[in-house]
Order: sequence, then C-alpha cells, then structure tokens
Amino acid sequence: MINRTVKNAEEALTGIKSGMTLMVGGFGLSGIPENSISQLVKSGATDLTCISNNAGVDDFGLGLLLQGKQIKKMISSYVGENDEFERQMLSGELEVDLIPQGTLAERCRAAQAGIPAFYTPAGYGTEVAEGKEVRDFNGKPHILEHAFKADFAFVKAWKGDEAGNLIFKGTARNFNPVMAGAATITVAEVEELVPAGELDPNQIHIPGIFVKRIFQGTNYEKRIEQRTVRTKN
Amino acid sequence: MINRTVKNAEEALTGIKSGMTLMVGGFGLSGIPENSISQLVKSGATDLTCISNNAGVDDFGLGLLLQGKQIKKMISSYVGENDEFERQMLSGELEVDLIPQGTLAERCRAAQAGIPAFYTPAGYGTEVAEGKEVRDFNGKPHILEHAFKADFAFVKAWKGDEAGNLIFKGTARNFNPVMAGAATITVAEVEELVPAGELDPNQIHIPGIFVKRIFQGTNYEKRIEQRTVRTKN
Amino acid sequence: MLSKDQIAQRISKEVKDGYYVNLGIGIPTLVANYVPQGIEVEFQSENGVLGMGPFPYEGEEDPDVINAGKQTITTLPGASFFDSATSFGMIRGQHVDLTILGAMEVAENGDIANWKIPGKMVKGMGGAMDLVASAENIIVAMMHTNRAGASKLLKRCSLPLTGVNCITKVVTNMAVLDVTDKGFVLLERAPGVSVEDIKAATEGTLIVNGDIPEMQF
Amino acid sequence: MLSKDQIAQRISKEVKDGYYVNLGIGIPTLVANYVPQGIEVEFQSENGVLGMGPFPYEGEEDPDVINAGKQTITTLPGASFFDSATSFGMIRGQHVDLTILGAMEVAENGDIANWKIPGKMVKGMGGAMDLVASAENIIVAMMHTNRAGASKLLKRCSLPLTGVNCITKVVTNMAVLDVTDKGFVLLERAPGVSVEDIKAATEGTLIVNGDIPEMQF
Repeated sequence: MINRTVKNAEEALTGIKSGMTLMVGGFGLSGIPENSISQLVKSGATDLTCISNNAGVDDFGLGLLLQGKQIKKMISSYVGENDEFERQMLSGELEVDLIPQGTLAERCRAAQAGIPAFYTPAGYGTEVAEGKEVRDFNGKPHILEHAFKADFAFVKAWKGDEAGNLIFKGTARNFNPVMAGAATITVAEVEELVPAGELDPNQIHIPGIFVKRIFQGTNYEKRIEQRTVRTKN
Repeated sequence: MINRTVKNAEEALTGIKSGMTLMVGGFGLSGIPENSISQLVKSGATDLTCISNNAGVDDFGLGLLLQGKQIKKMISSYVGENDEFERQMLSGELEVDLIPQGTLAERCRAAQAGIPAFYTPAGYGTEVAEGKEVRDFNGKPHILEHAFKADFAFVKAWKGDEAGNLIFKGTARNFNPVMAGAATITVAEVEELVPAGELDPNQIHIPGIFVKRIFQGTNYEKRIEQRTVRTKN
Repeated sequence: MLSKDQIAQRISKEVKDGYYVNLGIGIPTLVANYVPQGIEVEFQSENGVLGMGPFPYEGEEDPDVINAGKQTITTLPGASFFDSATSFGMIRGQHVDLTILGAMEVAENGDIANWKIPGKMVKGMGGAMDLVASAENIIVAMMHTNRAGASKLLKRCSLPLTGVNCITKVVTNMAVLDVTDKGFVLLERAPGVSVEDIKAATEGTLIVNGDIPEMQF
Repeated sequence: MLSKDQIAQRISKEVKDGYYVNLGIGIPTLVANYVPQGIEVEFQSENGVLGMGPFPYEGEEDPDVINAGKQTITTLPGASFFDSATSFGMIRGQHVDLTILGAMEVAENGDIANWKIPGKMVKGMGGAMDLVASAENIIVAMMHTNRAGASKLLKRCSLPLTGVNCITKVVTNMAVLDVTDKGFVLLERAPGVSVEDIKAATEGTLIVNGDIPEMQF
C-alpha cells in the first residue's frame, strides 16, 4: 500500500506559490476544503487562479482568500453571494470567467481522465461560444471545450484512508471527485482518516491513485447557506 | 419513486429486434448479463451488432449468440477465446471491429453523458486512426472518437433496487456502469433486487435514471475463465 | 392573473408519470408542491442528487444534503447522490425528462435569456446553459411582463442568450403558450384574462386559433 | 541468457517506491513476484482494480475478482474497484507511473508492435494501445529474438503498430537497453552474453558506450 498521508494542512500545501492555478471542490459552502482554504490564507500566496463552482461568502470559503486579495481570477459557474467579490469584480481587480456548470465539471473530469478536449452543446449560440470551434453532431451544433490545467486540486471528503481512497457524503460530493486527479498535485482533507483496509474496496468513490496527499482535517464548521426547514404539525 | 422493475428477462427484452445494436457489459465472463443473454438467444433476433469488450467462450456468454449466428458484427477490444468466433470471422460471416479498450469504455461513457465526441491519444499512428481526424493537444497527437449509439444496453449488477439503482461487486463492475444509460433502453439484471430505500444513497454506483428496466436474475453460473490459485504451505 | 403558486400549479399538470424532473430556482421549485397524487416523479438537482424530498424538519438539517439553490433538503427512498460530472451527464445525456426554469426573456424562435443583464452584476449561468442546450422538453415559468410592464415574450431576445431555439412551452401569469416554428401559439388563458390582454402583453408573434379556453386547476 | 523469471526480476529493479504499476500478461505479470522488500507499489489492472494481491488460496477464488488476464486474484488493504472508464482515466490521465508489457517488435524510434500478425487470427489490442499512447514510462519485457531467431529490436517495426514513439526501455533475455533519439543504447548485458552477441541479435541501431556491465540481481 502506498501511503499518501501527511501530518496536516501545512504539510499538505507544501509547494504552493503565488501565480498558481488551483481547483477547489465544493458547491456553495457544502463540501468545501475548509482546512486547505485556511492554510491558503496563511500561505500568503497571491495572484491565484481558482477553478471552483462558487466563490464562497464574505467571511467563509473562498471569500477568505478574496478578503486578502489573494485571488487574481475566478473560473466559476455562479458567484456573488459575496459583497467583496462584487466590489473587486466591478473595480476590475478580479477577473472572472463564467462558464456553464456542466462544462466546468466535464473540463475537470477531462483533465482527470486524460481527455484533452470534447464537444458539448452547452453554450452554443451564446457568448460562451465566442472564439470556440463549432461542429455539428447528429444535426445539432456543439462547441469544443478543453481540459483544465491546474497545479493543485483541493478536495474534501467524508472518510478517507492512508492509501488516499475517498468516500463522500450526500451532496457534499459535488465537484470534489471530478477535481481529484485533475491537477498536478491533489490534496484531500477528510473528516475521518482510517487505516488502509477499513474501507470497503467496492465503495470507494475516488481511488487513492488520484490523491497525492491526504490529511485528517480539524474544526469543520460546515456552514449552511440557506437553512430551509418545515415545521412538524 | 419511479419503479423500474419488470418481472423477468422476457419482459425486460420487449422490443428486441433483428438488426439492432446492443451493448453488453462484462469483462471476459465476469459481470456478464447471463439472463439477458439467454433471453437474447430465445428471442431469435439476428443481424445483431454487439458492443462488448469480449465475445464470450464457445458455450457461454456471447458465444451462445455466436452459435446461433445471431451476431452480424462485434465491436470489441479483445476476442477469440472462442473457436466458433474464429471460424465465423475467418469465413467472413462475422464482422469484427477491434478498438482500444479505453476508447471502447470512453465511447460508452460519452454516450451516457451526452458528449458526442472527444479526443484521445490511443491508437494514434496505428490502423485504428485510419480515416480519423488527428489533432495536436499539448504537443501530442490525438484522434477524434465518437460516442456509440445503441438500441439496448444489457448490464449486470450485484444489487439493485426498484428505482433502478445499481451496486456492483469487485471487478464484475467493469463495463457495466459505463454502458448503463448509454443506449436507448438500458436493461439491468441483478443478483439481488431490494425495495427502494434499502440501499444507501451514498453508495449507489449507477443511479436509476440510467436504467429503464430492472429485474431479479436467476441461476447465475458466474464461470471463472482462468482459475488461478496458490496452495497454502 | 395567476400568482406564482398558481403558475407552478398549472405547470404541475405537464409533469407526467415516470418523469425525472429538474426544477430551477424560484417558481419552478414550487412545482414540486403540486404534483398530483398517483404521478410518480423524481426530482434531480444538478449539484448531485436524484430523489429529492421536502425540506427537513427543524433541527434535522444536514449541511451535506442541499439542493442547487443551496437549501437544505431531504431525500426519499430510492434516492442517490453523485458527483457533478455524473449529474451533468444525466442532463446532457437527456436522461432528465423535463426541465422547468425561469427566464428574463423568451423569443418566438425558442431562444431564452435568463442569466445576464449588461451593466448589472452578473452572477453566472450556473447549470442553466447545460440544461437548455440539452433538454428536449423545457418549460419556462415566468411573469408575462417585466416590472416595467414590458413583454418578456419577444420576437428576438434583447439580453445575452442562455440558449438558442430550445424552449418549447411557456407558462406565465397570463397564459400557456407553445413555442413553434411560427411563433407563440396561445393554448390557455389565465382566469379573467382575455385574449386581447395577452396580445397586448406579447411582443412576439402570437398565434390565436379559435376559442382559447381558460386554464383549469 | 535470462529466463523469463530473470527478465522479470531485472525489471523489478526499475520499480520505484510509491509507483502505481500496470503489468501486462506474460513476463510482466511475473514482475510482481520480485518487487524488493521496503518498496511500496500498487498494481493496477485495467479491468478495474487497484491494489491487487497474490492469487487466492484454493477454494477462495471469487468469479467477481479477476485481473485483466481473467485470472482470479485477491486484493490488499487499501485496494479499490472501479469501472472501465475510470480505469482508463487512470491510464490516459497518466496517474499510472509505470507500464510493463510484452512486444513482438520494438523499433529504435520507440514504436511498438504487439497485437496483430497479418494473416493470423487477430485477438485484439485490449488495453495496450491506450497504455502505450498514454504512459510516460513504459518498459517492454520480451525475448531479444523471435522463435525463428530474428531480432525483435528493429530499425522500423514490420508488423502493424500498437503505438508510436513511446517505448523508453527494453529488457530482454540478453540485455537492458534505453530507447533514445539515436537508437538503442545498451546499458547491461545478461550474464554470459557478450556485446558481440547482442550486436548480432539486434537489427536496429545499437549504441555501445564504453564497457557494458553485466546485470546484477
């Protein structure tokens, strides 16, 4: 068994430098790599390009990196639950590349799977298609999209083992499995790290080969963005 | 919950016609849809095109369809553990399209995921690339491959529920999950069919939306092709 | 004029037994409340869940179980969780039978604009471009006119597009309309709304064939 | 001349700590038996398993747990199972560090032929084309000459290709060679085999720099 464990977030982020491109898992605030984001803040790295479906809120998630003006560019499908984001974007300090959510997911998956480019119908006829090759398949126009390239991917799982195998819970899965292995170095943080052999090999969502470094996270806040409930009658 | 269950293989194969294109899961004899194959034999459908990694052995798996000369064309990555196959191929009765295994898997997955075409390095510079578009990405030549189109996909899982959710076991998983949802009608047979709600929603390998019909299989033989063991000392 | 709930209620009649349905944020979300008894459907949310149930009871919220609107949800028996690539595989691969979403503008050629107003803060298209480019069966739920009173059913969209030639049906607070090669075909009127009212509120080509019935609920 | 087991043993020295390795059928499979103590590797089989262990004890075979050679296998702690698309994602995405496979011919430009002999029954390429097109680190394990005594290390392959310009190292029963821009560079001789023997058995350009050491086991 190849042991992928590192001590903590600090060790996991060894090699982070200003100007790098990072993938960051999560949807809204669900399933975000909280420990890695805190460590990114501490690292002081700037001019980062972040590929992440959303950009966090003012005081949590990637919002923490925006506060420190560490992000140069966001590549996302939906942003702006976030005043500081809006301020930086409108002032031109922050570049934003908005792309369809399915294309975002597939461009990550393509990077993971060694597919350099693929065709998708999403965005045809819109400004998303500008400058892109258009080709008809089955009588329907599609556009050519390319795999992402990133230096680090930060993902968060529910459980993991020493071999780097990951299991996710609920919709906190989202972009995490498609980013694992899609960057040069994938860092996984988990709520519970177990010895190799404790997880059922049939039930691994992401095999350890896609994960370079894994560590046990601490102090998860797991904030809820839209607490929506019904009352018992 | 949308109930996808049908009584048996006969009902599951309603609509099978000569000349159709079928995807058939399995690797070697592991994870093959035994009940559906038996029913295909009974159906008497001929001129079938089968997309399947292998072609079975003389008296099992797709070999049973070859015996009845029901197959017109095989699309596979590796064939010929099978005398009848060899005879039909050398006599020209059977067309064979050999394609790289990873390309086979990805062309199924592309069909499932609505990706009409993608680029892969596999086969560049070989006869597999003949007539195909070549394009460089990252300084490396790739060829364009298209999603498959099929009428039926037959997959076999370990467990399934009424909603069509599937869980596979061991390497019997192989091509089954990538063929589910890759054809107009996907038929899943399972060793154990349970009521909806009994399977952990975190541990579903294939969500029921990719499965049109599911049934409890019977009399699984699960033959071993290469029984390889060591002795206790 | 229909309320938002009534628009959702009317759309619920378009939901057929055995449909997998993706509901957008806003009015579409309300459709789940009106699916008739005896109709089995499963709701998909593009962040990675199939088989969504109602909101959780207070105290039972799970931060790891949300919908695409980031609301806490529950799941029903037969539910499954999956990653974002698989989720959009369901959408792009046309496994989802019906998509219901809101819009700022719909054009008579089926174009839709619902993600960007130039000069205003742009939040992004989320999954909308994938949904409209992929689905064969898309219903738009929206008000017939905007806050300024201008029609949202147009000859051509004026805002940046989300997708082209993709919308097949529109349900507004005034009418149910099919989007066809020839323009908007008026199918039903909201109670108390006349064909003339609808004509006046529709900038795009409106086709009125014979008597137009009032919606039934 | 080395036996097949000795070829495997020599190749095992190329396996580094922390490598994920894909082993082809035949001699490559034997490499697993010789990985030195203290070197942690995981074996991937393209039919969908990572973390393969030894063959099962008699009576413990599971038809649902096989390798790409269709042999019954076991798994080690930390193993995982996955589908064929994910498996080739590992291969195509260059997550597998080392691929070891057999060949009929290797050319001095790194081309390999190992799947088809015109006129003979063709069984197919299986995963070989994906492996050789994707991997950055490929070792060929084969006999130096074929049964007729003809060299398998050629200027150009005569058989239909499996991949182009992809092989970086060859270990035969006679020698260890790097495949470089300039041709085959002789690195080591099998015990009792002379440089002259190797020259005579190599049709492709053979580069011999200085003294060539004998292999150490």
